[in-house]
Amino acid sequence: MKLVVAYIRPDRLTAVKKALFERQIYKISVTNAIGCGQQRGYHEHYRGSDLEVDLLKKVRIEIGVNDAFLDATIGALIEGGQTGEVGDGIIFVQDLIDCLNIRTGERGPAAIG
Amino acid sequence: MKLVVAYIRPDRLTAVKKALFERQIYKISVTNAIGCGQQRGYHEHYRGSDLEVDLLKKVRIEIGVNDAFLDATIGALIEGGQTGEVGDGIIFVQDLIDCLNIRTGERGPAAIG
Amino acid sequence: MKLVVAYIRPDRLTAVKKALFERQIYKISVTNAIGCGQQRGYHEHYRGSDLEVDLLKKVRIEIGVNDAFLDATIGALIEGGQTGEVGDGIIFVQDLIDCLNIRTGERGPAAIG
Amino acid sequence: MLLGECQFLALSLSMWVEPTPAPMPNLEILTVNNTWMLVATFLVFIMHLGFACLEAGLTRAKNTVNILFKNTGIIAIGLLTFALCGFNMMYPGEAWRISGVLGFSGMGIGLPLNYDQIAYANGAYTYWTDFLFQAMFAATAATIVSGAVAERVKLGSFLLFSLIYVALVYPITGSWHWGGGWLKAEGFYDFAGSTLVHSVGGWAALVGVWMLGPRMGKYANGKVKPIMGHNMPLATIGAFLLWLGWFGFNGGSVLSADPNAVSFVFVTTTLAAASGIIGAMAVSWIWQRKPDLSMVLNGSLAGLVGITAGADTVSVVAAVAIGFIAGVLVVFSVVFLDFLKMDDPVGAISVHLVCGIWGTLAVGLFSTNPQHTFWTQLLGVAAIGGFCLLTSGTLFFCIKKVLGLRVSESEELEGLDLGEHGMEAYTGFQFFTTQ
Amino acid sequence: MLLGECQFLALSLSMWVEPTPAPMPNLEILTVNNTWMLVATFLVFIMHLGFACLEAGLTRAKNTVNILFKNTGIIAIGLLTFALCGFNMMYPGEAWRISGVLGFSGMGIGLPLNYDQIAYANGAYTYWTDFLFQAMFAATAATIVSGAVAERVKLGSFLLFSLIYVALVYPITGSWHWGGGWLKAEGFYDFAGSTLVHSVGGWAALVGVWMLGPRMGKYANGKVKPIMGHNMPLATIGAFLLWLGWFGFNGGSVLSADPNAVSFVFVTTTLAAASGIIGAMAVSWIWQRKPDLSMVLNGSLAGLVGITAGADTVSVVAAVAIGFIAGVLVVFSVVFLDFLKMDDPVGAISVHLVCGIWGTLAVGLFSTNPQHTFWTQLLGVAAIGGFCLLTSGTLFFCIKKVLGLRVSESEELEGLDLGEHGMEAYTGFQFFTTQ
Amino acid sequence: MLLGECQFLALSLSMWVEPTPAPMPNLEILTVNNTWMLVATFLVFIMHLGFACLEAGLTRAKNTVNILFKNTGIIAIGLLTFALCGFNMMYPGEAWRISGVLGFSGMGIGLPLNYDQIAYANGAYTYWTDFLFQAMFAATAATIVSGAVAERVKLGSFLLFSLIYVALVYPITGSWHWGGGWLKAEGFYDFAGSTLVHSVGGWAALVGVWMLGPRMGKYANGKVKPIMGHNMPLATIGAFLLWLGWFGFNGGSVLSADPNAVSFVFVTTTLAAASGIIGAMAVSWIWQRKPDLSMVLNGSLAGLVGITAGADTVSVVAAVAIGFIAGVLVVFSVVFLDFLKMDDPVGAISVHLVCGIWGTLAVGLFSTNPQHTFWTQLLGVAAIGGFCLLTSGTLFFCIKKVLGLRVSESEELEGLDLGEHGMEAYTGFQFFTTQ
Ligand SMILES: Nc1ncnc2c1ncn2[C@@H]1O[C@H](COP(=O)(O)OP(=O)(O)O)[C@@H](O)[C@H]1O
Ligand SMILES: Nc1ncnc2c1ncn2[C@@H]1O[C@H](COP(=O)(O)OP(=O)(O)O)[C@@H](O)[C@H]1O
Ligand SMILES: Nc1ncnc2c1ncn2[C@@H]1O[C@H](COP(=O)(O)OP(=O)(O)O)[C@@H](O)[C@H]1O
Repeated sequence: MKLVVAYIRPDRLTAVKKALFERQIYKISVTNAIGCGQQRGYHEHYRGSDLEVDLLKKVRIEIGVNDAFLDATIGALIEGGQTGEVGDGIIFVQDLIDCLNIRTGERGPAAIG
Repeated sequence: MKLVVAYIRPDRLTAVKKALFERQIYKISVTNAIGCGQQRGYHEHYRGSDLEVDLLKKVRIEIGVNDAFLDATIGALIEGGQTGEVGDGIIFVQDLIDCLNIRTGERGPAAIG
Repeated sequence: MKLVVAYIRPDRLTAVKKALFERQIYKISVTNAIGCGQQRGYHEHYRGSDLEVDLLKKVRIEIGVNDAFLDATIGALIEGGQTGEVGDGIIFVQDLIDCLNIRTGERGPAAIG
Repeated sequence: MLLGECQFLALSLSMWVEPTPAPMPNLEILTVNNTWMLVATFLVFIMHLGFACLEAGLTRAKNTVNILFKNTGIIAIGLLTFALCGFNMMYPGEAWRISGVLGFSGMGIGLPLNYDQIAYANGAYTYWTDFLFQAMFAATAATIVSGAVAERVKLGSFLLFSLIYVALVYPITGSWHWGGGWLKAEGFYDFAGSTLVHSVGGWAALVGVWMLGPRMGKYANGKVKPIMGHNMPLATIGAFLLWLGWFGFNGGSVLSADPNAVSFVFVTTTLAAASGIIGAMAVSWIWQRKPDLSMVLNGSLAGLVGITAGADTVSVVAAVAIGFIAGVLVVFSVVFLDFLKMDDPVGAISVHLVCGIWGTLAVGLFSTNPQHTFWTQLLGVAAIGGFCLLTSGTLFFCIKKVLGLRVSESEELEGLDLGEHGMEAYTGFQFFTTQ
Repeated sequence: MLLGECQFLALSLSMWVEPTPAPMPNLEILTVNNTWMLVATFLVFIMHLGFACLEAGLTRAKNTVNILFKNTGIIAIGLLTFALCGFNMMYPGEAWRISGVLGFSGMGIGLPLNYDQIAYANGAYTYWTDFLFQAMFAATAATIVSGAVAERVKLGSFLLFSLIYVALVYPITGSWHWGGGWLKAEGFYDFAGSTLVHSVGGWAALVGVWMLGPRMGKYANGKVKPIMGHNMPLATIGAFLLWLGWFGFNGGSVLSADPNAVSFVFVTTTLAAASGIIGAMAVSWIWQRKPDLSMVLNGSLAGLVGITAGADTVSVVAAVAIGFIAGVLVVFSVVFLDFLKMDDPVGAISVHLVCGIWGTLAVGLFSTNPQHTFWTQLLGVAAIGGFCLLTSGTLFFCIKKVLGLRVSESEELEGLDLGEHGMEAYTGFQFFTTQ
Repeated sequence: MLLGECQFLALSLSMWVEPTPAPMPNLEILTVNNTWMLVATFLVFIMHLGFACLEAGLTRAKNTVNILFKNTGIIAIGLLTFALCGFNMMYPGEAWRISGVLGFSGMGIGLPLNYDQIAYANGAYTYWTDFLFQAMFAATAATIVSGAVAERVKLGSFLLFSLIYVALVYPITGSWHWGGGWLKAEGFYDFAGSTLVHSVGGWAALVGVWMLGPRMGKYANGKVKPIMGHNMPLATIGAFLLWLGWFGFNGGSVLSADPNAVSFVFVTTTLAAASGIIGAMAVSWIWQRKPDLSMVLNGSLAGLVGITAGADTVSVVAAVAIGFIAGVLVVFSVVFLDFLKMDDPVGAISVHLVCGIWGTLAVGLFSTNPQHTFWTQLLGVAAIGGFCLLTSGTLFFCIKKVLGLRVSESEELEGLDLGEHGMEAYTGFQFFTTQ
């Protein structure tokens, strides 16, 4: 089992969700984030002074998948999230040594099946 | 050491905290999240149109524990988080290869003890 | 590759960012969090009653780094985040088995280089 | 002059509060009187926005749409039912069905026969002004209940309750005093409605809170767990708009633009609000160690409700005292109601009922008019209290049996905005929704 | 009296709406009339805050600064251009260039020669009051457009459009009726501006929405994807402040403090707003199953726009009917415009244009004055509609060619607050910015 | 008429601003005058809500409860101390202790002996109106300081400062001009308080800001790091409510309902606000490349403060110019103060002090009354400035020594809402609290 974490542009979330659903990956979790990478920030102006904002709004997606679904998940994230402009984001893949469905108590691959 | 990540219902947070505290697990971190799983979303209505909301509000808990505490942690999460209704959430367990207390600089198991 | 997750005080974020940038670590992601550890909470007062707030505001930083940068990253987090008072936070280090730049499709160490 | 003299002087004011219109009212005086009454009318109108903001601000974000909706609905219901029947029940003129107790002069509004705009109210206001000013008052009474039962009452059930309460109960008790009924004959005095408006709403709030029970999680293991309001600027806007509206509520209750009378009422009203703030601030700061904004806002309203019954008949010093005591009372009352596990999210019972009673009794204690006595005031409080308890109890009980009063547990958890309206108040904002 | 009688009585009111000032106006009557007109002026002023709040509340947080900025800018532009030229075009007096169609009596404002404050308007108001009350109206017309084109229009382009529209188009159409021009001569009647203010704004809103196209993501795959407003309390504050302002908008349009006339207008205005709420609530609850707060707020405004043309000439019962129908209309109109893929984020077209037309025609149907006919009303609607479509179409077209109308896709995505102003409305708050 | 003529005409207006009451004031004229003054009173009242909203909106969410609390407390303190002693110090009548400099006619308020409501102010207002209108002004002066010292001042220390400042300093300087003291004798003119109210508050703000030092993180490494306000809709509501209140602030300062005078003041006030917006918009858009909403809001207030001293004595064109220059000034002043590392979160010094001085001097430049000279105006500015600097400096210094002025660093970091009140303004909302 793998835990896939991706940072994407907020406005690509709908497309990513669609791409995931098309590949039968329905279970995902999403959080709000800000980040900086190669993308340059922008300036805010307030009362005569400038403020450089270098942490831009991103969305963090976390998906626990069985190994068989890993490629599909990554594919969906890229399909939905790619615009080709700086700032598209990153995907991290980690090992998941165990997982548990809180309602049913199922353990392991079945819990995220 | 393990890193336990759980997604639970927002309104179960108090119960989960209580269950954890009873097992002497006091160090936790919580973030806001939205997610979808087996639980169906709901519809919002606005100015004559419907919007399907399929990402529901969840709370993400992250706990770094020593291996001896892993079962207690999972037990607490299930005790506090389970309602038996669809939407209770999931627990992910990952390996933690190192950890550090920023204030004291303690490393490894001591840092989360 | 490693995934470093740190919880720090919100008001240390600027210092941490600066310390990271000085070490040429430019790619980071940040989320809002609340947490409890050794730090005691505080009381809120509202309409004649007290409420104990034991989850304090923290900021969660997530950084994917190549192994060579791990120590620099940890060093920066400690340099920027340490105040010496209870509540400074914690650093978790995990293995990262793969990573991908969504825009370029680059894989592995190059994606976070 | 010295403070001592000042009371003496203020006492001597009781003279001019007796209406002293020019012997023959003319078009000029009617026009200015009427203009003032219309200004007072729009000031009372804006109190509804005040209530909406205060109630929304002091409750949770997940129930905000519901509260705003209720307040918008109630004003529409209040105005239309008052046009349909309320006005003619409250001011039946000669048309009493049971003398001094129940009157009704027919459905709908329209000019009386042989209407002469100057003669209608002796040059004080026109028929239409008369109706509209009173209609705005009527809607207020129902709105008071809304805050107390917030975050758990079913929308339909609440609107139904309000409709009947404002259409029937408010006009009936109103007719007893302002409509020239039996309480008037008894010598009871309630200048602008500490009892007739605020307590009438407050009693229903009390019954509603009792029938509904507290919000989930408010009282756990014998302890009070405060449920914080979600938007303090909104609550503050609400309290200030209510204060603004009170200039019309009390100032308009002079029922003319009589210069001394209206301006004196402005002074007593304002100073009572100010000292209500100081009273609540003192108690909250000293007793509870932390100065609580929500209490201070309640304090200003407490002072205003307190002075409402006697704004034209008490001295300036008495007004300050009444307001201060009301401000103190409201804090203790909030704590005491929590002790009784009566969960009133916005303090409506403490502000409108407790301080409404206090203000009405205070007329008996402080009035410069010797005809006002404590016992008649108490009689009025008790009579109207009894009637309101009875009617609102019956009403809530019947609605509970037929439609149910309270939303389901899961709806309460996810919030009434999604449950009743399928909408959120702050789309896009992130919340911690653990409560 | 019974409901039946009431209509009869209300019908008989048409008498007193004819101005019946005292034969020789004196300083007293001027002073009170003028005071009322000034009160009406500040009430209309506060409508601009109402618009700002309503529009900001019903759109997304990322465009809030932009909307607030536009509304602040427009009132300044509206007032200054009206002082510079608008007033003298709208009320040219004898200075018609094309008789009854286009007049202009010179730049700037200043007292007429031989000015006598009592004689100026027969004791109703002074020159300065006259100017300012009308100036506040002028600014309103431009503000209406702002909400409809929100979240995608370029700031500079919009301000330029508003400047020209309020400086030229509004005064010209205004002069046709209120300035004593040809529509007045035709017998067209628009008491306070259902057509002259609200539709004039509404037509430009229609053209703007059509030229700009919908916001990104509003209509996807042939389905309407609602884009939720971000702050319902703000929207509610906006709607209530608009209602408050309407007491001045309609009440001031009596153009004196005439007691019966002003108070009757208050009653029709208030009851129409209330029944507009009920109308919108009924449709939204029954038809759409969930009672929608934003619709109910629109409903109150719909009722207000609807009654504006005939507030002084229809009976109370007719006012309630006009308001109710407007409330129903507004909901259907919002849905219908979405069906046409006309994306109006705040419902400005439905409220101001659709109900403005309805209100104007309703005068032909319900007026107690037999001289008002449906066909003259229709003529006025059509003439002004045609002129507004033509001028706003030309204007928007030219601006589109020269400056561009719409912000870039990426600016629309990140929000106009950052794009146009480099600022955020809610710094520190966390949002989900997926939309 | 042409723009040139217009100035000529406006110049000729200086005649009628001389009070021209009917020879024998009667009850009618008293009633309408008094009604207007009461309307003005509630308008000035609502300015306090305006200040609360503006200040809260332009600062951070973590200090919002504190700001709202301060503003609620100040109005109570201001009103009560003015009743206790301020009114009798500011308007000592004959009771000067040091002729023209310090007067006091006793504690408390109450009707003067042989009070006759018509004779009291020659038919302009009653005793009670007189008191309350002035009391609302008094509270305003203290409120101005609140915004400038926000986000770091200790609650108790600030309230203590306000109490003394409003109880003693404001009435003393006020007595010099409005109370008939020495500045009046010198020919100094300040119609509604550019200096007497706004600068009096502004000087104290200056001293407060200087003594407190900037907020943590505002000036780092020689650069200005803007600390964004958290709620722009709230700030906009505040600015518009202040503008609304100004109709009463300036319009009421005519001290009667004199039709020409009040309406002329309305026009100058409104147009100055509008051109203040344009001035600030122009500078902010051209110079700073991005049109800044907070500057434009400040611009409207700048125009209003600027016109306050001469609203009744300058021509319409001059009013527009004064407002425009004020709007330009305010932007430069904000930037200049930041250059001096004087940290004024809401721009109170720039708006109230800088534009207050400008407005007062502008009377010397633009007044149509030849008796107003630049040098007397400067004298007034200097005299009052000196006195305010001295007294507020002493006061702040003493309070600093005894109680401390500034909260601890850790309290500033976590916010004064938690530190002083143990409360949050927006419970449940999620914030990024890195600043
Ligand atoms: N090494 C990393 N660690 C943590 N977050 C990262 C890392 N690299 C990228 N991110 C996240 O991805 C977002 C986009 O990265 P960026 O480098 O701007 O995109 P791109 O690779 O398309 O140029 C960042 O804002 C950040 O949130
Ligand atoms: N495989 C997964 N990856 C990421 N998040 C998940 C996964 N499975 C569940 N979740 C999280 O758990 C929440 C509840 O899941 P759900 O399937 O609805 O619960 P249940 O298993 O009780 O039916 C989801 O909203 C989501 O946030
Ligand atoms: N074992 C842990 N698991 C998850 N989060 C932790 C853990 N330990 C610390 N944290 C996070 O770090 C924050 C600070 O921890 P705390 O123990 O108060 O700091 P310190 O070690 O400096 O006393 C906590 O609020 C929590 O968010």
